Amino acid sequence: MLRIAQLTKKFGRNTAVDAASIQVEKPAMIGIIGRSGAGKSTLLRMLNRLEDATSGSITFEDREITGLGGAEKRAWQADCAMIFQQFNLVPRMDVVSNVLHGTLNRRSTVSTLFNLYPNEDIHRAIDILDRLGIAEHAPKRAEALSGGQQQRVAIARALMQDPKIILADEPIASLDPMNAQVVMEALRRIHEEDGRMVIANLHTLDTARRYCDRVIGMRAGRIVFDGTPEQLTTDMAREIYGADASFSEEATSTEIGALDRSAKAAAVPA
Amino acid sequence: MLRIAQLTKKFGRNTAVDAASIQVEKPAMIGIIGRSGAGKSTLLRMLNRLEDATSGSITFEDREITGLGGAEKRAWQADCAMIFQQFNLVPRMDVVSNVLHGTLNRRSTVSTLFNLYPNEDIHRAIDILDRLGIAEHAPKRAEALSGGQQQRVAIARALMQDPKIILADEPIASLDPMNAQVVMEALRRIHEEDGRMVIANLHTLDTARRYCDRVIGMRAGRIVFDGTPEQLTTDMAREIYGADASFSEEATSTEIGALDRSAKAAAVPA
Amino acid sequence: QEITEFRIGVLGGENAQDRVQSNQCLVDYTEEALGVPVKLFTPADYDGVIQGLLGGTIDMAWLGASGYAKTYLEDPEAVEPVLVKTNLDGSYGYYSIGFARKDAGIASLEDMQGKKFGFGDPNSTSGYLIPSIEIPELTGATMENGDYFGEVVFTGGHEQTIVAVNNGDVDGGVTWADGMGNWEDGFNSGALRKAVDAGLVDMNDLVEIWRSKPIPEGPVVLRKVLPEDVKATMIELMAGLKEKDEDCFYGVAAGEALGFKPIAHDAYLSIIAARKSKM
Amino acid sequence: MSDSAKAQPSVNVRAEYFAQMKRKRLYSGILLAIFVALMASGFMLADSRNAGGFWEGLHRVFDFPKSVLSEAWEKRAELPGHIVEFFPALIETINIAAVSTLFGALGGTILSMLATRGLARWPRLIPVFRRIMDVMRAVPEIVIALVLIFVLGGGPVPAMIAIAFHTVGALGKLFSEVNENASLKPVEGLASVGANWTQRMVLGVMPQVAPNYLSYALIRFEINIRASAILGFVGAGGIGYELKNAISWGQGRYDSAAAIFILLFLTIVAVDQCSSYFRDLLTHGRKKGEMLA
Amino acid sequence: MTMTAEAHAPSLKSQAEQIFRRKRLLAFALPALVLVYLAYAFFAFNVPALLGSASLENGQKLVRDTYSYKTHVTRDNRSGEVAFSIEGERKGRYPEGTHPDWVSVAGETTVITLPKGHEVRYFADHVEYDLPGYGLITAAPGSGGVNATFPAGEMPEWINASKNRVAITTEAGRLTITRNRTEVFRYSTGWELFFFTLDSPYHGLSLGQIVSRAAGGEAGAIWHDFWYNSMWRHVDVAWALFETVQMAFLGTFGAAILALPLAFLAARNFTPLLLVRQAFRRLFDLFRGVDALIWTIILARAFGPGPMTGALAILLTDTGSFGKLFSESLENVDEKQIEGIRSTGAKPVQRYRFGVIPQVTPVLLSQVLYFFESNTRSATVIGAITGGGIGLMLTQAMITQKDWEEVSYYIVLVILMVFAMDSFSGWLRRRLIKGDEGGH
Ligand SMILES: Nc1ncnc2c1ncn2[C@@H]1O[C@H](COP(=O)(O)OP(=O)(O)OP(=O)(O)O)[C@@H](O)[C@H]1O
Ligand SMILES: Nc1ncnc2c1ncn2[C@@H]1O[C@H](COP(=O)(O)OP(=O)(O)OP(=O)(O)O)[C@@H](O)[C@H]1O
Ligand SMILES: [Mg+2]
Ligand SMILES: [Mg+2]
Repeated sequence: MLRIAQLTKKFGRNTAVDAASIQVEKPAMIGIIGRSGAGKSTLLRMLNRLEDATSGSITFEDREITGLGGAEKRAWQADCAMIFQQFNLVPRMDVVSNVLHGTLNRRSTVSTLFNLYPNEDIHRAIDILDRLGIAEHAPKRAEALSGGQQQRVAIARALMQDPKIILADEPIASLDPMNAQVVMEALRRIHEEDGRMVIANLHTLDTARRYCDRVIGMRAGRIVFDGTPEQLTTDMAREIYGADASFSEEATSTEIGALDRSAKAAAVPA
Repeated sequence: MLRIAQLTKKFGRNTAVDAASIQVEKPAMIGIIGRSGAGKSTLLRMLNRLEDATSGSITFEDREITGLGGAEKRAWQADCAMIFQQFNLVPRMDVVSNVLHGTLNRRSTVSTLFNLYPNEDIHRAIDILDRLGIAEHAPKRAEALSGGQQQRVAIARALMQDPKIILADEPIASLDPMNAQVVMEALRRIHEEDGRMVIANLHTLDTARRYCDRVIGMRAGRIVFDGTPEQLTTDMAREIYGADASFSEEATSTEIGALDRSAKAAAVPA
Repeated sequence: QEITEFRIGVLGGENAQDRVQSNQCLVDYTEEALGVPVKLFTPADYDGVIQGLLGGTIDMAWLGASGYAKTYLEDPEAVEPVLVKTNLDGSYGYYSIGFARKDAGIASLEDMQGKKFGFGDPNSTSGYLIPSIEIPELTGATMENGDYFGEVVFTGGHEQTIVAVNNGDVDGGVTWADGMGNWEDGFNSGALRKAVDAGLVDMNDLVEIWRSKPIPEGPVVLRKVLPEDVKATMIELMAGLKEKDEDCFYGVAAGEALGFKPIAHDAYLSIIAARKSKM
Repeated sequence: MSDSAKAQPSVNVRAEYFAQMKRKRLYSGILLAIFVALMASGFMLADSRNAGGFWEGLHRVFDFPKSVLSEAWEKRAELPGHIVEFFPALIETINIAAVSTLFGALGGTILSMLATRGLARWPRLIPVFRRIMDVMRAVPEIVIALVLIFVLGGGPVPAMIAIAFHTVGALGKLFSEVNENASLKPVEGLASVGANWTQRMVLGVMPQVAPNYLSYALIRFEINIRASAILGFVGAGGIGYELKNAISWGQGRYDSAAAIFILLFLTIVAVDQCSSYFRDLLTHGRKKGEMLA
Repeated sequence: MTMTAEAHAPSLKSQAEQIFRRKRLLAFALPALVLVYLAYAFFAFNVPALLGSASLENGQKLVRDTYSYKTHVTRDNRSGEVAFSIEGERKGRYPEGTHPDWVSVAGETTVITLPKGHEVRYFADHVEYDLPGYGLITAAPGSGGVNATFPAGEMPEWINASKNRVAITTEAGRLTITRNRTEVFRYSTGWELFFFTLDSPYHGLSLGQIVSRAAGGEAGAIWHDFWYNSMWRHVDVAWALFETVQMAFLGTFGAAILALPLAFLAARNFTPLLLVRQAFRRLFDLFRGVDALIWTIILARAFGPGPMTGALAILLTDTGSFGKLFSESLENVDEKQIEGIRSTGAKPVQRYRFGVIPQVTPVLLSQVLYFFESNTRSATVIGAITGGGIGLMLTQAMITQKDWEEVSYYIVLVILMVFAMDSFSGWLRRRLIKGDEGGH
């Protein structure tokens, strides 16, 4: 259903994404890993059309995505929700309004400017917040919430879009391990229960292993690995992260279990 | 030479310094310790006449200080340099100008207003900076220097006053351990080489022990200890700091050595 | 006593720049005659010149009759009238002309009842003082808003009145003219003539609805405290200007005229009385 | 400390410092000299080009206020009547300022969004919109007002349009400075759901910048009241028109003039105080506001 | 997810609906309030009447006049003399015996060629206007009237004829005939005589010729003829521009110099005496509240018209503004620096000089420069009232309502001037505040 072919993005002379090709036939939960600057964010932003590709193509359900413009582009964006590392909510607005922003593309501009959202949308927003376990924060301002809660609001906004794909750009990078787990589990559940495709940039190997059906590894803009989590050996990981022999998987971990482990590991030698 | 008798300062109903009496017969390096709010700063500020005493007297070389006013008061301030925790330099002016501010009392107002200092003053300022090891920063703006360097500029300004007493109000409280050591050593050297009296408020016991000939302990405005560092037992320190049994000397330390020690101490039990 | 400089004020009615230029020759002659630097000032309105005379910052000016009256009433010792411009026929009067747009169906003052009426500058004789006294005599009502006219406004000056009437912003207004020559030319001289010459209005579109009794031309005044010899020199210079330099005279007098001839305070008593009645 | 240590490094330092000091003294000396020369010669030139000199005029400064006040005092019984009489004109002046501030703020908001990097609808046109704002800011209100008086006739509308025009430029510049400090994250968040430009601006940017906008608009309102009074002076209605007529008639109407002075002064002071109170509330009281919300 | 959450969802929903009802109300109420106010203003300003009377024609005339000029060909019907002058002004008059090249003179007959094939002919006893596509109009002005005859048919609206006056306005030009005078206006594009007037030997020369003449030693004369051009008076305009900037400069910086010491007296931390402080604050309010406009009127009596009066008016108003701003900045100074200076035994003046001035300079300077820039604009307006600077020229040129090309010339200059001051003060601000000189 999603077909990315030879997708390339250049910033000046710097090639952020270099002829990336990915094919996805049925909704899956896909993790993209790679070190900082590998081009993960750029790839996702091109998928959502926040960034224009330099060359290559994206096809979704036999529709060319890269060439869309204006209203069609925005319609595609509505179909393809995006979740950001920094949540990118409107901090001074309340949580429900933030979730309702997921419907902006469907509603007329004037009605959204005057907060004329239909009641069923408001109800659905609350239901989604409820599903993510943060319904009681609905009337608060987004900025009053903790990071994990804000990220769940962002997921709620994404769900509100009723999207075919959910893109998540390092959704847990600014969260503490506890919140990270809640957010990743929410994403997994959405994938499983609603059958939506989820593509998440992750900067830790074990998260990708634990939650994803398929892992894509990027290095310097190129896709260097594409397979199941099981196929992802430590050697492969070293290759992706360009790390030397001292590479330790735990060093990149944010899992609570892993932390406990590493804390113990650090404590013992002292 | 310096005689403080029943010196008291009240702020409203709050007595900051309560009938403090100190006698110093010959130039010494004196440390005043005590917890926050004990009245250390107020005592020093009264000595420099930045603050007026409520009652009591200060006599220096048989001259009554508390009653001085106008030009005489300023002349005394010139004789009694003060160093502050926050350096209190003029950040937008260059280092040498800041040092030259030490001569303001001696020079005519008009010439100083136009930054017209005699050349020998400028030479002396650079010599003093050289002595403190920061001559190469002479042309820079004060704000461009690190904290430790700024504090040495402040000391240079104090030396420029050619004072009989140097008062230092927590001179190392805003500095990292490395810089703290440099600054304390500079003060000690000034005391030893020039034979000037130095009175320093210090918030750590070990610094006082290490650099001072005499330690005065204050608590709630009263002087509760006055003796040599050797006489300052841990019990005495507990009394000064009003600390309970869990009081640990290292907790107040900024010495590099002490830090190493405490780091090790923390590491071992893990 | 001596003077160190001599300052001439010139009233509005023309571009500041044009005023400076038409009077530049006068400045040169004065400089030559008095032997001191001469400065020319072109304040924005009548009041600017009057304030200058009162404050002693302007030594000579050619005022309107009402302006002279104002100056006199504020400080009788400030200035004295010395000369007046005489028309080619030897008279020294002009008229306040009430006019309106023809297509508005207004042909007389009666038609103006309930309509909007425009004065010029409050210090103008023909643009305010005289009509504000003579028109109520005809209408038997005051010039208050709503009494006879629906609304009475100040447009700010003769030029503005003409444009306002022509545009229909006000239904009728007053301005000055020498009353000679033909209506269709906008008379021989005056504000209407200037507007016609500039192509701003077409006299076919306008009608005269009222005309005042002759109004004495405003005097050239000198500050009273000036030394006598300075005053004498200036009077002589102005009076002889036409013989001395025809072109210069045309510029200073703002048009064709017979010349400047002496006048005294008494000629303005009626205007002063009129102005006083408005206070 | 030791003699040898003392000699070496400080020689260079000294030379360097003296050189720098000389340079600085020279620069600040030149700067000061230029400034003083400009001030002094400017003063003398202005003095000589003025009709009355500064020193001769100084003792007459109170002449005019004195004649106004003495007449107003004589006719003090009529003052309240005059104040009532001129109140509608004052209302007109305030209306001109208020309407033009409203339009100016609206236009300024749109232009500033179009001219801010990251928000602009057409990023390539940013310099164009900036120039437009600069030009709008540069044209003095009086110019536009007089042109419009010619076309539209006298009255409040030309003044309103003129002031609004200028306000668009002035507020646009200030607003775009505010915009530059706004976080782009919410905007990007909205872009990712397919929101169009208007929605991004109104829902993503406005909540962040509104308090600052409001604060600037209040200052502008204050300035615009003055501007509309001045424009009245050249024929655009309102209190300035009444003032000009009273003042230029002179003696006999100084009591009206005094009443207008009082009205204008009180209004300006009142608006000034109100606006600084509200601005304080907006900038400092924001924290409190957040907690309440 | 859980049962309990499910249970309280309905109440949350109604709560959310309520929130949105409130938000909608607010979202509508605010614009509605504004709209109601604007509607009120619409009628208070009497906009409908205004729209009715707005004269688009005036607008067009104005716009056209900004880039074009007219040459008058005037015949005195009594003496028979024909004169040519640009804009009908004496200083734009063609010297005796010369005329524009689109006119031919042969004895009593003058033929004026207008664009689009129109032609006007003055004869000894009558005038003809040959209008292609309409016909021939003839008129014999005399003491009995204009006596015009028009081609048969209805009179077009561009002819305004009465017994004594006929005015014909076409796109090619304009003809008016009265008993006394016959006059043709021919419009041409450009700012007439912008460089040289007709009496200058350099009029009509090309740039190349001028340059070569200048190189030949006539540069001074050329410059003189241009600079003292009697039509445009470039020298006076330059002076006026200069005067305007000068008013802003003297006013702003004079105010800054005055306000600085006074601000100390109004700052809480430098003047503990409440009475003194309040007195100065009220004084500042007074200076600010009495607008520059009113100051101008008051001062004009004492100092007469001219730039000094304008500068003083700006100075007084800004002393009020600066006093307030400066004292606010002074209240925010960092006490530590002052205390540092004080502890050395420095005298009070020295304390201010080294403890206060270096920290406030950048803030104050940027405020002053900001005012300087905006005062350049205000000075234009003040000049219009006090009688000085470009403002006076501009308003006078506008009020007399001819010479719109001069108006546009002045407007362009004013905008350029404000622009220049804007960039200059911005540049200075960056230089002084970033540069090292700030501390001195
Ligand atoms: N807007 C941009 N302009 C110029 N270069 C960019 C831009 N965005 C990204 N880049 C560059 O493109 C490359 C890939 O960046 P990208 O953000 O996609 O990496 P990433 O894998 O998401 O890294 P991180 O883990 O740090 O987010 C980097 O070299 C980056 O500097
Ligand atoms: N200017 C002042 N006005 C009112 N109270 C003051 C003032 N300065 C100090 N005090 C009070 O006097 C008491 C002593 O303060 P002081 O600053 O001398 O203590 P300190 O020993 O220097 O403490 P620290 O270690 O925090 O600097 C404190 O209770 C303080 O709150
Ligand atoms: Mg990234
Ligand atoms: Mg302290």
